[in-house]
Amino acid sequence: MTVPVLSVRDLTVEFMARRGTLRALDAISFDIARGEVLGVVGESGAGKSVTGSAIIGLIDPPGRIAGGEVVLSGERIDNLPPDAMRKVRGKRIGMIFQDPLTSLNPLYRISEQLIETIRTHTDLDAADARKRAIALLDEVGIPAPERRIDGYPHEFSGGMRQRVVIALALCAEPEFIIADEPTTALDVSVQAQIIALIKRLCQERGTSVMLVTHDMGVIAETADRVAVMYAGRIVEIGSVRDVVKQPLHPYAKGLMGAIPSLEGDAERLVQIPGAMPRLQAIPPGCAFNPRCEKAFARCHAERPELVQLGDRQVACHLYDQPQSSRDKAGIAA
Amino acid sequence: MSMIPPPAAAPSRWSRFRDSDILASFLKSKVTMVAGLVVLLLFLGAAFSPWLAPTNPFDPATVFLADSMIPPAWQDGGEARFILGTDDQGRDLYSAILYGMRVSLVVGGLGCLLAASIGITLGLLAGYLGGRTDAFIMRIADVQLTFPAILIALLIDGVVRGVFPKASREDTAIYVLVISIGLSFWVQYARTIRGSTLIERNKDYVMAARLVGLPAPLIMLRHVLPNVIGPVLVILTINLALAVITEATLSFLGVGLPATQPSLGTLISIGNKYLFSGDWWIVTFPSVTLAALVLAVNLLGDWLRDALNPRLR
Amino acid sequence: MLAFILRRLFQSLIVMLSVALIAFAMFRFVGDPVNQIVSIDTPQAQVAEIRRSLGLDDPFLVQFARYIYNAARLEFGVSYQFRLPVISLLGERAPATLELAFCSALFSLAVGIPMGVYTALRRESPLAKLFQAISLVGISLPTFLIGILLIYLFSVTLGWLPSFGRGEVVKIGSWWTTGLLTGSGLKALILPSITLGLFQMTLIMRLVRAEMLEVLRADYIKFARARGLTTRAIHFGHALKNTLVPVITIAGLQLGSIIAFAIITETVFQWPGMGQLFLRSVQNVDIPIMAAYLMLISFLFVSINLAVDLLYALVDPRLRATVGA
Amino acid sequence: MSQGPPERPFVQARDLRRIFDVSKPWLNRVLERAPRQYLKAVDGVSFDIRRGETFALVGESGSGKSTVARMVVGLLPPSDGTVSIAGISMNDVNVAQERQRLRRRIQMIFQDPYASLNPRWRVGRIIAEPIRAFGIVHGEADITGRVGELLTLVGLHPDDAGKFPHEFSGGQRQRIAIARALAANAEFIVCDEPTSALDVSVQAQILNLMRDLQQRFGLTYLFISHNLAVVRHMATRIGVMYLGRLVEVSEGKQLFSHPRHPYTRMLLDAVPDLAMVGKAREGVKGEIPNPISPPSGCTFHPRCPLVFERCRIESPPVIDGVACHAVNQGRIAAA
Amino acid sequence: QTLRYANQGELKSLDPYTVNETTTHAHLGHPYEGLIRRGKNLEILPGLAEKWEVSADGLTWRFFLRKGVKFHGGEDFTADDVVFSADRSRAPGSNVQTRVPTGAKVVKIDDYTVDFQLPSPNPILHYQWDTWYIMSKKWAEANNSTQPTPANATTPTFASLNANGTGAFKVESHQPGVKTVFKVNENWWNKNPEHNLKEIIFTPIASDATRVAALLSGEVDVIEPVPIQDIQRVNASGNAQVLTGPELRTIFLGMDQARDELLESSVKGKNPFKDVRVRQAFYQAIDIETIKSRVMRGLSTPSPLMIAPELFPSTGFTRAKFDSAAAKKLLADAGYPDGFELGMDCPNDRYVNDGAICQAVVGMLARIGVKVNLNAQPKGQYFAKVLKPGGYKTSFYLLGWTPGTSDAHNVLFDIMGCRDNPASSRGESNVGGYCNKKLDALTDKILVEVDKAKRDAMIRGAFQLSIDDFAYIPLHQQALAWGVSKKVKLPQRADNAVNFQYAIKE
Ligand SMILES: Nc1ncnc2c1ncn2[C@@H]1O[C@H](COP(=O)(O)OP(=O)(O)OP(=O)(O)O)[C@@H](O)[C@H]1O
Ligand SMILES: Nc1ncnc2c1ncn2[C@@H]1O[C@H](COP(=O)(O)OP(=O)(O)OP(=O)(O)O)[C@@H](O)[C@H]1O
Ligand SMILES: [Mg+2]
Ligand SMILES: [Mg+2]
Ligand code: NI
Repeated sequence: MTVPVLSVRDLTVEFMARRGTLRALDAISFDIARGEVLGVVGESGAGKSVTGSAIIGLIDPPGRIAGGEVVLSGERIDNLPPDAMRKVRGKRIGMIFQDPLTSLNPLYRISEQLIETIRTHTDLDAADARKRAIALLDEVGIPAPERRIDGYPHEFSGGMRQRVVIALALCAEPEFIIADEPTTALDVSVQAQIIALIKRLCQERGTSVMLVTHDMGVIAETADRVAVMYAGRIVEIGSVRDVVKQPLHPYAKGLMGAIPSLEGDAERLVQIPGAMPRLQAIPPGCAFNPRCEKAFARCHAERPELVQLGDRQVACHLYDQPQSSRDKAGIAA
Repeated sequence: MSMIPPPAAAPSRWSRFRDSDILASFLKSKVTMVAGLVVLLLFLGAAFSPWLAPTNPFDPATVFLADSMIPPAWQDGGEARFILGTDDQGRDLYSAILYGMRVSLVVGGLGCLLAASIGITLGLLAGYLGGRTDAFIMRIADVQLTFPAILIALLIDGVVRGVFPKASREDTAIYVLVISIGLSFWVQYARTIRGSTLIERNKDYVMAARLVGLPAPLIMLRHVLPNVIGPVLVILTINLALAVITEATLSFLGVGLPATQPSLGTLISIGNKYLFSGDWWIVTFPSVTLAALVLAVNLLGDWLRDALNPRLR
Repeated sequence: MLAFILRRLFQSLIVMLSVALIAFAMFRFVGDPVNQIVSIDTPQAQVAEIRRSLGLDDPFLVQFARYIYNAARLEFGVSYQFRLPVISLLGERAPATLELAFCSALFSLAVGIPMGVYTALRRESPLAKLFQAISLVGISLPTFLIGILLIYLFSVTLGWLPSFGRGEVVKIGSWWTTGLLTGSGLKALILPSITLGLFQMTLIMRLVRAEMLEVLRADYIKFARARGLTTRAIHFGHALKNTLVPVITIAGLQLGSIIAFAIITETVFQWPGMGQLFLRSVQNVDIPIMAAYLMLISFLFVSINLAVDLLYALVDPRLRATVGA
Repeated sequence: MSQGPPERPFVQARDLRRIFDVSKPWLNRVLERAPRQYLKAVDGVSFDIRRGETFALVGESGSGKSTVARMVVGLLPPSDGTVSIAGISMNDVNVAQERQRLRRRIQMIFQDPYASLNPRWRVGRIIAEPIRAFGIVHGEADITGRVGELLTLVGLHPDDAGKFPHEFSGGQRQRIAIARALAANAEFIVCDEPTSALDVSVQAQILNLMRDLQQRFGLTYLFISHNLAVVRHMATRIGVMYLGRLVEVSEGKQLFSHPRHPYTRMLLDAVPDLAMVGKAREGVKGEIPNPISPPSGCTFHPRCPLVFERCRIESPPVIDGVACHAVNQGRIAAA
Repeated sequence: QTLRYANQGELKSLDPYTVNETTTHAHLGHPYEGLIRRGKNLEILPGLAEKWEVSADGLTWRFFLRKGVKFHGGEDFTADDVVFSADRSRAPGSNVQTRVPTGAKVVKIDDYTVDFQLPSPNPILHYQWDTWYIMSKKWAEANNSTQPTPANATTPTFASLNANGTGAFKVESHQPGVKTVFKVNENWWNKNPEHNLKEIIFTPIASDATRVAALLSGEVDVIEPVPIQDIQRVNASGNAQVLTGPELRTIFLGMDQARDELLESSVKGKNPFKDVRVRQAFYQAIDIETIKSRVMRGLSTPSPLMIAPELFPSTGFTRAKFDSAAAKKLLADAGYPDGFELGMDCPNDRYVNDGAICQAVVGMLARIGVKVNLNAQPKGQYFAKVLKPGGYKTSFYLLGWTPGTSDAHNVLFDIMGCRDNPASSRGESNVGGYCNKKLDALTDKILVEVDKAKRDAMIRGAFQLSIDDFAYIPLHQQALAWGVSKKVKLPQRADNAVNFQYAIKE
């Protein structure tokens, strides 16, 4: 077993709210191997973005990492001093946000933003950095990069901008990229291009990616493994094929069934009743229990831990054998 | 079908307010609470000045010139009757401050209200109707901006006297000030309202209202207005402070309120004359009151702005 | 760009015409100028004659048309009280006002922006809170009182700075006089500039703070941090520049009001500027000066506005497309 | 033409056009000798919707779907062409009275459930607004009763009428919007991307609800989405829009099994699908062109793999539900 | 020595005939001179005329001019200049037209003798000539300034920006309203000047506090006026002191006795001021001593007459006693037991503490039941409202008057004369419209009476008439207050003309 590029252990993030603290992430653990794409899905507010921000160390007050650790290629990074963490950001972990329009500073040329980033992380001089920037733009598929590089963000279309954002994330050739809904703001046709681009880059560079999205289709097509989040917890994590085709966790099942597909002829979509609880009001036991058809007494009382089931892990009392699984829980595949 | 949520009694207004973030953020900030207290005290003082003040400084029959320039009670020559001393006409300064604050607040308040109503109306029209109406109203705003409050007051004051030569200063001064403040402050409201209206009018709930066939004025009034009024509150508080100061400045220029019914500003500009002569109390006490008022109102405005801004919560 | 400027110029012209019309309409009511020309014992026949010769008996529109016609030729008439051409009176005093406005704008920007940035970046620090408290003093006391207090402290008590006037002035070119080149001129500028700029400083500080806080929350700042840029680069490269864009507009508009507010400061410090002249003209019903002053103010205002818009476009590339091209 | 039903279609759009004037100001045009510029947001769109069916419009962003929707409900006057609903023209002045009555039968559900409910109004008042405006029910008690009924209908509780929109989740808000549409006794509901702001699980709830209601009340939907999977799930018939034109109209499932227009094919290709796990697909070329200066001829020609000379010159007519020279000439197999 | 001087008012024009105003005249007294001068105590002294004779019939005045006097520009001063100045001062646009009577002929006898031939005798012909400044004919002609700048001119005449007199100081530079610098005239005919100055720098400082601050900080040597409340402070400062003295201006209250119904009053259908008891009640309601001690800080001289004692002795006249009770009774007798309400107009930037005086009056009248609505306003608006061009639109007002001629006739004619003859200028400044034909008849006799004793008796009679009528309520003569640095010695003149011809600076 090689060292995973990223290893997250019991990561807990809390927000200080007026009435007590909100636990946005509740002891989540997962690993990402080199060159692997981990898809993260889940309802809005499940904690997908917070996970990304916590890994890269950008949780702003009133939030804080309340526990657990983040290990990048064997080095623990969640407790680094701010300046050391800054050097990790961008250089070793790249980040792509959802909205390409607002991610770029409208007042600076593309070239300025690229060169600035490159020079922050490398020793290149201005001219070399510019060459590098042009090469990067070329790599992400911007036609005629020498000409376009001095444009301003507003002169680019949405798809182009997202490519620039990706180029910016790639500047220092990070080993790990967090892509937080990189295609949600884009049109279907452009979305496909961006997904293809991310995939290609991973393959060519061996970069690992954490891909956060709502779109199961994107996950299915891009990811190697997928984690399903619910109310700040990971409820199921496993290979895409398994989780998408045969989800185990009732929530994952519901989620997969709720997606209308281009095939099949379901009259009605599978529907999970109710809505995700607010973080202030997560019920005891399994967070999903109020919406779960299969819920039984234990679900209301005891919180299920992730248990290994073959290739995957599920956090559901339906699947854990109380006596033997505890010790196994949390061991990565 | 999906779950039917359990019946919940609609929370009362008060309990909703109690649970709201606004109250919480108010209670969290000590400064804001102190400011709130100061504002409350000053407002109460102004509102109940006839009961709180030992004398009525606006009634010339009760003001004795012989009592003029008496220093505060604790100083040599001070008299217990006049805690904070008297001014050049023999008015009890403490009473004069209470009454003056009332005048200042009325002028500032009415002026701001006038400004807000003009601004809101024009801003809504400009933002909602757009096109030529918008361009026209915004040009008026430009013209308006070239006349700062002071110039407007000087001019309006002159005009009022020209048009109503019979009217005495006491009758007209308040209107002159209110109109001047109203006319010079409305642009800010109009611009703010217009900005938010431009955003709001394209929102789907306005579309939905149009779909129901509501006429434009009703949509503006019922749908758009409540949603754009928020920032106005903030401007209103800050402008109130500004208006009180403007009134003081105009008194200094001689077009403020009549000296027989001094506002805080008039008191300051009277006291200003006696600054060098050692009669410090005439200028000091009204100034401190004014500064406290303005400061506290501003702090409240700041807080309100932060509290109403969801992004800052 | 040209079209934009032309259009703005045209609008400016309309604005100025309206200002002229409003001002002119109001002047009819501010008092009888002839009273100020004659002395208390001038025979009434002569008064009537003066009134007629000034064209004050003509219908309103005739007077207005005549005024605009003359104004277009830069003829603003002769001051009733000084019997001098208004243009030369204002011209003589314009440098004083403009220098004062410039210095106080400089003061308010130079102090207001750093203070705003500081209070935004170190929101919780005691110094930031102190700055905020101090700055509020600037708006809680009327300007004239602040002026007098400064005079009392720095001129009368300490004797460091002059209490009135412009000090020594040097002539540059044919009409511009400057106090910036002499020691006494610079000293004389300090108190009035602070008095006049205090209010704007507060405003700018608070504006910068609010705007900066807003910008610091923007996605591109978060993205910049995620790229590992230094705090310095983020705060002063990205955040500050984006903050200053809206600040420009407000600051520009404020410059206009600085000039208008100079009326009080000039009165307190006997600054030989246009504001003081205007105030005296109002007292003396010197209509030609009042009218010309208002026109000048509106001219300055619209030019500042235009300049601000152009500057805005220069700073914000998104607007270049709409403004320029 | 596709074989219409014998009775008259419920909604008939004929040759709808909407042109926006996006010219620069007059002075700029004079100085720069630039001509006026027009954006043809919708350029000659015709379709029929039968009573009780769901007609879907798909297409990329900016293709003119919302503009069509707004013209159909009368929020935006068409530059040209006509819409008639239940035989009453939406733009003929002579039938203004009837149109006013028609109004209540047409309602709209918007994309963003956060923006489509007035945040300052209580839910009860929001739902009651059309009831009051159209005078459907009179008397406060009756109105309250009706609002409660509607809330129950969409799966909420009558007590929710006393709350404000922000107290609801996105899915619940969309239900409220649906309740409002039903409050007017609407028969025809235009849904402009009603679920694109929602999570898949919530989307499923809403889509199911919409279907249920359609079956119960015989509603007719004009359903707009750019999510092909959703459209497939909902639609009886589907129109594909590209740059303001309807390039293909087809019966629901048929579009997916036998897409004909190259653009439709491209769109279908681009959709990542659950079933596609691990499969690599051919990339899609290009982005949608600037609608102000659309390409000549067939507007799709710069991105079309089957482009030939004629496409660059001639705009293809809609023949048998498809507007494509290649299809018409049989160069690709029609379904 | 350089003397720096700050005044509340500004030097508006250097043309001595365009502005008729104390401050301007005082300043122009440095570069310009008249045929006569007034000394430190306002006594008439020879100026550019060494002596003068009046013919027996009083119709011809012969002035013998000083020889060897040169203008600053080098021109010789001759009779031509006097004739020219007489014409120019009576030309349209001049504001000093009354200096030389319209009907008078000015005849040059020889280069140094000029005759003034009058249509009627005028014993006080030369009283105002200290401010009728003589200009150079040659200079005016050379510079196209033979006429004063008319109000409607589009360009100023040379003379309004430049001065060419014969006086002790030359104008070095002049920025209207900003700063004027005078340099000593080395070629002055008076070889023994009483001053030791080389230069006078004049700046107007309108703001009271700033002006005092400038004196206290030593930035200026002389200021005028010192606000009376600051006098103590200045005297205590150690480096300056305040010269105080009575001024010639009389401050008084006037009542509208002309209209049949007051413009601004609760009394409708009649004019309470037509009743002498009401006027007397107002008079007696006013506690002049408290005004003196509190408002004027002791710096005023309560006056029984409408003229300053320096101009006409007030011996034998006393003010009606302050007596609220009596006043109230008088009001009741007149039919106003509960008083009434009326408007009062008052300037607030013209006289010393004018606003405060009016407020005090309001308070005092309130105590006899009269509710006064005070309308205190800047002088521009005030004069526009209450004077003739404004239609005397006032019911009750405060005004100050200095007879321009320094003679009682002016008071009797201008502010006490009947306004009933529109053709005559009599009573033009009689805002209240008080009218007593007997007084008018006396006034006319006073004008032509040359015998001083007889004339004085007639004046006394006339004043007594007005006092009996309670025509006006004279208040006081306000005090002059000049702030003078300890380094400067300066005599104070009662006409408030600050002239540095007698100033010595260490
Ligand atoms: N600054 C904050 N203050 C308080 N709570 C926060 C803050 N940021 C996030 N949260 C809470 O953390 C939870 C997780 O948020 P997160 O943004 O990770 O959700 P997400 O899964 O990314 O949702 P989406 O799909 O909408 O992006 C949410 O319930 C949110 O309310
Ligand atoms: N009021 C308007 N003024 C100018 N152009 C407009 C206006 N409304 C729409 N457009 C333009 O018309 C075209 C079609 O817009 P429309 O909103 O109908 O597209 P859409 O298919 O609904 O896109 P989306 O999927 O993004 O909602 C776009 O290019 C748009 O920019
Ligand atoms: Mg997220
Ligand atoms: Mg749309
Ligand atoms: Ni057909």
